[in-house]
Amino acid sequence: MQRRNFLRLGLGAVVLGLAPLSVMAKNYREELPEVWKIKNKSDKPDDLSGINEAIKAIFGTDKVEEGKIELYKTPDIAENGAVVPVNFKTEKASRIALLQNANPEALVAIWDIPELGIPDYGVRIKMAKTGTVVVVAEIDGKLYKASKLVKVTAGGCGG
Amino acid sequence: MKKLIITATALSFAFVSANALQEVAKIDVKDVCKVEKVGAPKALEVAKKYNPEAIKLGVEFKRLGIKNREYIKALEEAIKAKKKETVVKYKSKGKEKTKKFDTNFLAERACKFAVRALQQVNEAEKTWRLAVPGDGFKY
Amino acid sequence: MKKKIIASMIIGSFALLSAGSFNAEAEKDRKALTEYFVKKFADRKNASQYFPYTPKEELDKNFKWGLKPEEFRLGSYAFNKGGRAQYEEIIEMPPYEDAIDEGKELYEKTKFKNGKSFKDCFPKPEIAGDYPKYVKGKGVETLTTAINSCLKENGEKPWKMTKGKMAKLEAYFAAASREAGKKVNIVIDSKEAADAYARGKKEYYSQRGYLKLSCASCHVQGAGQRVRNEYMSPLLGQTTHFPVYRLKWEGLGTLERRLKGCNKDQGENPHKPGSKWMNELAYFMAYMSNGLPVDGPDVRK
Amino acid sequence: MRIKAKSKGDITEVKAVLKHPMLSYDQAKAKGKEPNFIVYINAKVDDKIVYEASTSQFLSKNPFIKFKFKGNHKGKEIVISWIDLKGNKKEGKAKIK
Repeated sequence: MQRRNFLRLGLGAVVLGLAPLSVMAKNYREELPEVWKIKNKSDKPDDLSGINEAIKAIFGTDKVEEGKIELYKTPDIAENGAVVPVNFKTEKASRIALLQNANPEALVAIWDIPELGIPDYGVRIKMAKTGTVVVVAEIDGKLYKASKLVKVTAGGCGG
Repeated sequence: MKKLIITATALSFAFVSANALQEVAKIDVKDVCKVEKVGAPKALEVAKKYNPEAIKLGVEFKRLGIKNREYIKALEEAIKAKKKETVVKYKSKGKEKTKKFDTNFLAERACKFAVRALQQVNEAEKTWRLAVPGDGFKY
Repeated sequence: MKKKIIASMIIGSFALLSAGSFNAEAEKDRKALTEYFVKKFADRKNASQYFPYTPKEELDKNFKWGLKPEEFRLGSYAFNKGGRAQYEEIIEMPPYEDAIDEGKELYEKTKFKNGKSFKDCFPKPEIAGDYPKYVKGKGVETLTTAINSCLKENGEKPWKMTKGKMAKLEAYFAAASREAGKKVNIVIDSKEAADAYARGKKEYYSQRGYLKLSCASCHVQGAGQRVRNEYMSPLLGQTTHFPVYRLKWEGLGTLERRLKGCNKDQGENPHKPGSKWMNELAYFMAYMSNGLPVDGPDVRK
Repeated sequence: MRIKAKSKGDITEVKAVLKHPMLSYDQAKAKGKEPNFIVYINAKVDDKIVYEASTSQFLSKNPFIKFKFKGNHKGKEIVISWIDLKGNKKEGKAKIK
């Protein structure tokens, strides 16, 4: 059903398998349906076990080095957990995944970086509580990450 | 000039019996609302007497999403039925909700809320200008 | 004490009579309030006098000092750097833009059953800075109650005063006012209007609710202090940017919606939107921002 | 859908807001509704993909995306499309300034 809709968009054929750099459209909801279900394991903001499990499921390894990718304009204290701005950039990457341990499941999004893509992206995410945001980039077949603790409190007075 | 003073005074008393405000000025909530001493029914009587005046003045208290009139209504039933627990029914964002309280505790709260609401009106008469930059508030 | 109050009222009314202008007290209040806030946020050096409970590190790192009066339209984002950065991120693509378009539709396309339209009540949309207004025989009208008066006078049902269509139409009025460079322009030109202002002022500074807080406790003396994770915004500039898209609401709301929330937080059964109490409170509040640019709609926590 | 796209020098920058309630499983349960959220987004210029994301329930309501890609594409059209969990799809277009 989803696939049919997807084709109707006229995006061309879906590439099966895990080609590292996709020239054609790739929907990870279909490619890797199980990774979206990986749970965070505890309430602790520094427990990254669920995140690491998801990283392994997406990239095939959880060997990740710090660096080469940067999280920026991502708050220390969120104005509101429903709208947390997250920005990240790296010089080049084939794939990037954004994860956190502030919600029941760990994975937020996966980007395939197209040929013309410049991996300097921003999104706004939901965080149900204080937690760590992790961004992982696949660069020349290796994984690099950046992480940041974002504090979330019940936001806003009155009404 | 006189008229101005009269209007100012009349405003705050217009819709409420000045008596209630004068009465509460002499009341010590720790006496009249102390359930240990006066018992829950007496405390409720005090709440029932003054809360309607607070409503008229637009100063009724509300806590945990529950208006004092809702505390009082639930207390009336609980005290009549001699129940140790009072179940308060109230509305929050259009939804019917309930919350349980110890009856004695709640009677004291409802009483204090009713009296304090009116006492604060009296106090504000004397204090409000002290908070106004340029009037009584030095900065 | 009482003597002092009476004395100051007498002085106040003398000034009123001799100047022949009914806004003398309001003007004096506005100037003092502005001066107070400018002083309070002037620099780090005097900060501990105004913010005795705020950790030093926070004053060093998270506060912007040297604020000009116009900057207070940003509320707590005027001084709170961390919040300001997120605010700026969000208004890169503000979540209220659709509401402005929908509000414009409501203004231009709504036809009343009697054939008239909003344009008959409000010939121009750039009117957000002119409200609340004292209307002879009616009392204070906020933009919200004025819109409902328009509906009722034309045989239509009034709208909900806190959100939805009301907030959208106001978003359009505010955006049009901002685009036209309009400023807050609250008029007090009669004895009745001055009395309404005085009542609003008194309510603003009166402690109420089980928490015994006045509006001023948080938004004059308390402005800039933090309660849990909430920086309290200054009264100056507070009404300039409504309606507001609040992250907490995930939607747009009117000034009335916000005031109701504030009143509830004081521990009081909140006064109703459209009530005389709320209209007069808003009249006082808006006067304090007289001369500041209209800056709605905007985004807040 | 609101799209702002701008080419400056050799880089094109895009900001977009997609209209969607983004009801997560938890939110849906609390509201007694069915969960639904955008699961896939892409952007194309000249029929070529310039941005591609697979997304989850944890993007905020009315998701905001910001991205960059190579080349000056002034005057061309950018097309952003999305699909949600239930298979609904939407497309938005804007001229690159």
